[in-house]
Amino acid sequence: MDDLVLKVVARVIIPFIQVYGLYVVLHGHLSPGGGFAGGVILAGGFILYALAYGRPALDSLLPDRLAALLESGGVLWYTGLGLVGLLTGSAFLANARAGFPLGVPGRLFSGGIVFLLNLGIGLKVAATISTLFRNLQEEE
Amino acid sequence: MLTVRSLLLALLLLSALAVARTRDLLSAAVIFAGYSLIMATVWQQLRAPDIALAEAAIGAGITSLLFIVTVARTGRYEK
Amino acid sequence: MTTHLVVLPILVLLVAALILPLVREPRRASLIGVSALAAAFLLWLALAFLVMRQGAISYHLGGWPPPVGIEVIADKLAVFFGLTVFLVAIPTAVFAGVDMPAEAPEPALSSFWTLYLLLVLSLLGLAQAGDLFNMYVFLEISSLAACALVAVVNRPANVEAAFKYLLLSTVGSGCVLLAIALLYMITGQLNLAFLARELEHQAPLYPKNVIGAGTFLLVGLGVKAAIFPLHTWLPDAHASAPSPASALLSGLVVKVYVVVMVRIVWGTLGRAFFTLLPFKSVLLLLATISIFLASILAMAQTDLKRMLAYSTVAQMGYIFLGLAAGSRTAFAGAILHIFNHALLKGALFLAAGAVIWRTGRRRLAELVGVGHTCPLTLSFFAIAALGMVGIPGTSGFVSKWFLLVGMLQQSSPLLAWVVLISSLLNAAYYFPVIILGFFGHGTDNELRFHLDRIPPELLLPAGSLALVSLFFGLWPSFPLHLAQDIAHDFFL
Amino acid sequence: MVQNLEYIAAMLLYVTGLGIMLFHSNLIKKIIGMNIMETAVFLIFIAAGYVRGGQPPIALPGEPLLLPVNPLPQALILTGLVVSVSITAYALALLREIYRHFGTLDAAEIARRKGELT
Repeated sequence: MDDLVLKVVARVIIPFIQVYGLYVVLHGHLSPGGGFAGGVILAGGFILYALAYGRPALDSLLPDRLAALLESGGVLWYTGLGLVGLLTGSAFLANARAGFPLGVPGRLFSGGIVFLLNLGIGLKVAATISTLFRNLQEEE
Repeated sequence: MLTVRSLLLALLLLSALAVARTRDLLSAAVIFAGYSLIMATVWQQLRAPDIALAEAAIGAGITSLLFIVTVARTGRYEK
Repeated sequence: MTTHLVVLPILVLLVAALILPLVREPRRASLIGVSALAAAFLLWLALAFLVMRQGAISYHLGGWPPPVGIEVIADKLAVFFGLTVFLVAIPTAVFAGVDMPAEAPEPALSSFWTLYLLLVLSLLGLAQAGDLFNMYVFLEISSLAACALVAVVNRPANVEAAFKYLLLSTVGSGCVLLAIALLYMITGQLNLAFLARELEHQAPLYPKNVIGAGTFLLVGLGVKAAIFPLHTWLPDAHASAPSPASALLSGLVVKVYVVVMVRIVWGTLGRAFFTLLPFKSVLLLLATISIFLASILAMAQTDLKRMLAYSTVAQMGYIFLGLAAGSRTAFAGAILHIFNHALLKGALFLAAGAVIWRTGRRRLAELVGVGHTCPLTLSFFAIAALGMVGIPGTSGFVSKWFLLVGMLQQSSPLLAWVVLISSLLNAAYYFPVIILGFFGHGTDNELRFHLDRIPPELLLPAGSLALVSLFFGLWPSFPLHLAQDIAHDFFL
Repeated sequence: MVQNLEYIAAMLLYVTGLGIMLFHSNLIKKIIGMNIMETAVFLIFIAAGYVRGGQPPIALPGEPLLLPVNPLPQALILTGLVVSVSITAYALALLREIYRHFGTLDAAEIARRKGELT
């Protein structure tokens, strides 16, 4: 895996992939996509990085421990946000009823809880898919 | 409109059959990636952009990649 | 605040399951696992108390009412199955804390606990799901977690069995999803209560959709619940899995699909469904074949856990037989048998696991005389085995008695004979193990009688399950009344 | 008729996927077949929620949705897609271990070697 063309192309493309992935994650409540699709695109960027620059490069960028933390943390974040609704006397995963500001429809910071939920899911999915790829590709 | 849809569905079927026919697992994985891409277009035609995006990222991207990585480690041809 | 009890047990388990991958130390992981289960159990007891006093509770996620929102329900069926889950899962977790380090390498251990809690929470979720959407999600979680538990030990037999299980149960989920699609097509609803209401008008107009949905539902859930032609994955998976996982899979996982079937078919699809297709007759036929075939195959086994796995297929047959027999008494008997068989099979697998832990042997021929080395464990095994056969005084007798009475009320003596003869078959494979275990002369000369040198963490769970099942055999009123109430709510 | 087109295609795909699962002994092929089967089910579901001439179920400010297609099946299928990718990934991880233990991915060959093991 020591291909100059691949490396150069990857260096140009990866930032675009990551920005697009983040865009899809953050605009989940406004346009098609959301935490899951965006997370997969983000992970795609990581995987391309690993393919072009080798596994050790990815390992130093996203260590196993960090990936595990993100995987658990993403869903814990989701559950925690859901619990806010429960604690404020509404229901689990309540949105406006739990006091989350809904904002102006169509703006980035709107939709209350949905925006935050997507963020957690996006991080979790990106970490999980990268881990999946790493486990499958692992050298013996 | 109708022709586009029937064409896409026919392509879908053709690629599924091609996966069944080929004995080369690597090309089966690649054809499957194409299958997913056509599927994503079909989702778009059925006004399901969320699924289209997910299918393109997952089916054509990640799943095929995982298949190829596995094929690379386990042998390319079906007996 | 009290209504939040409906979702709290699942949330407690979910949070614990997510924290566990971050815990490196195996002893601490097992401690977290057991205490999360205990906390969830206490919450579930409070919920059960509430439901018994004021009837079913419906909870709307996010405050959105159905049909748009996700509905979680706690009715008697959910409470009943949830109690069964905890009664089996907690002793098994204690057992696993000591047994798993002996069976699995260190890195697999923390994932074991995550999977264990995920499996338990998916079982609760399936019992509580009020709409098909939710049900499908938990169905997939449960089958993935169950497959992963089989392969937590990386031996050739395990990996192969897990793969077969995964493939078949995915086909099963696909069939269930297809059934959901067919129902959705004609009703436009996914919430069970709304679907039932809508279906009353639509079913006569679109009989083909209903027939298709029923067939795919039977195949899909049949694969997962291991009914006759679709049971082939079960013996491999349940026999090769580590013992605590076997107890959970055999005791609880296959049964949750019966609960799902009761909720969808009896609770939702209703009378129109039974008039449109011969669901009950097909189920009766398959159940009868299941019982006989699996009993005969169990006799032919040479491996202890494989024998127990085949016995599970046979016992699932009883449950389906009771559901489909068309009598309310038999229906209650079948529901009760879910509870009884879960406890008994849990006790059997844990006792078998303890014996394997102590002696390292699992072939029946090598287990002759094992009662000299592990008398207490084998006694617990014997108590549970007697319950399986249905000896009066054990819990298995109560549920079989209700099955029998139900069949006779329905004036179908043929089915009653099925129950009676198959009980003899059960005896034919359980008794030799016990008799040879206590009175046979083993290959080694360890004839000196001494108490089991088995840590209490292994002995107590098996013992408590066996004794609890004995208790509910002698005083069955609590689970029995609950089962009769469920039969009253759901029987058609 | 227009909608039936999707149903017919989905049925054919379902059969093709099932055929690949049943008649190919290579395990990777079986997983691909499984995936095709699942997408066929998804296709039926989405086609059931499709409205002729409908719009995507996404509300934009200032533009009222006149005729949105039903979003409920789309949410369910998105979940199904997530599940199917996790199952595929897990199955492939299992395949790797199977290959390590048995040295082959041919179902018949694995059954033979398993017989030798016991």
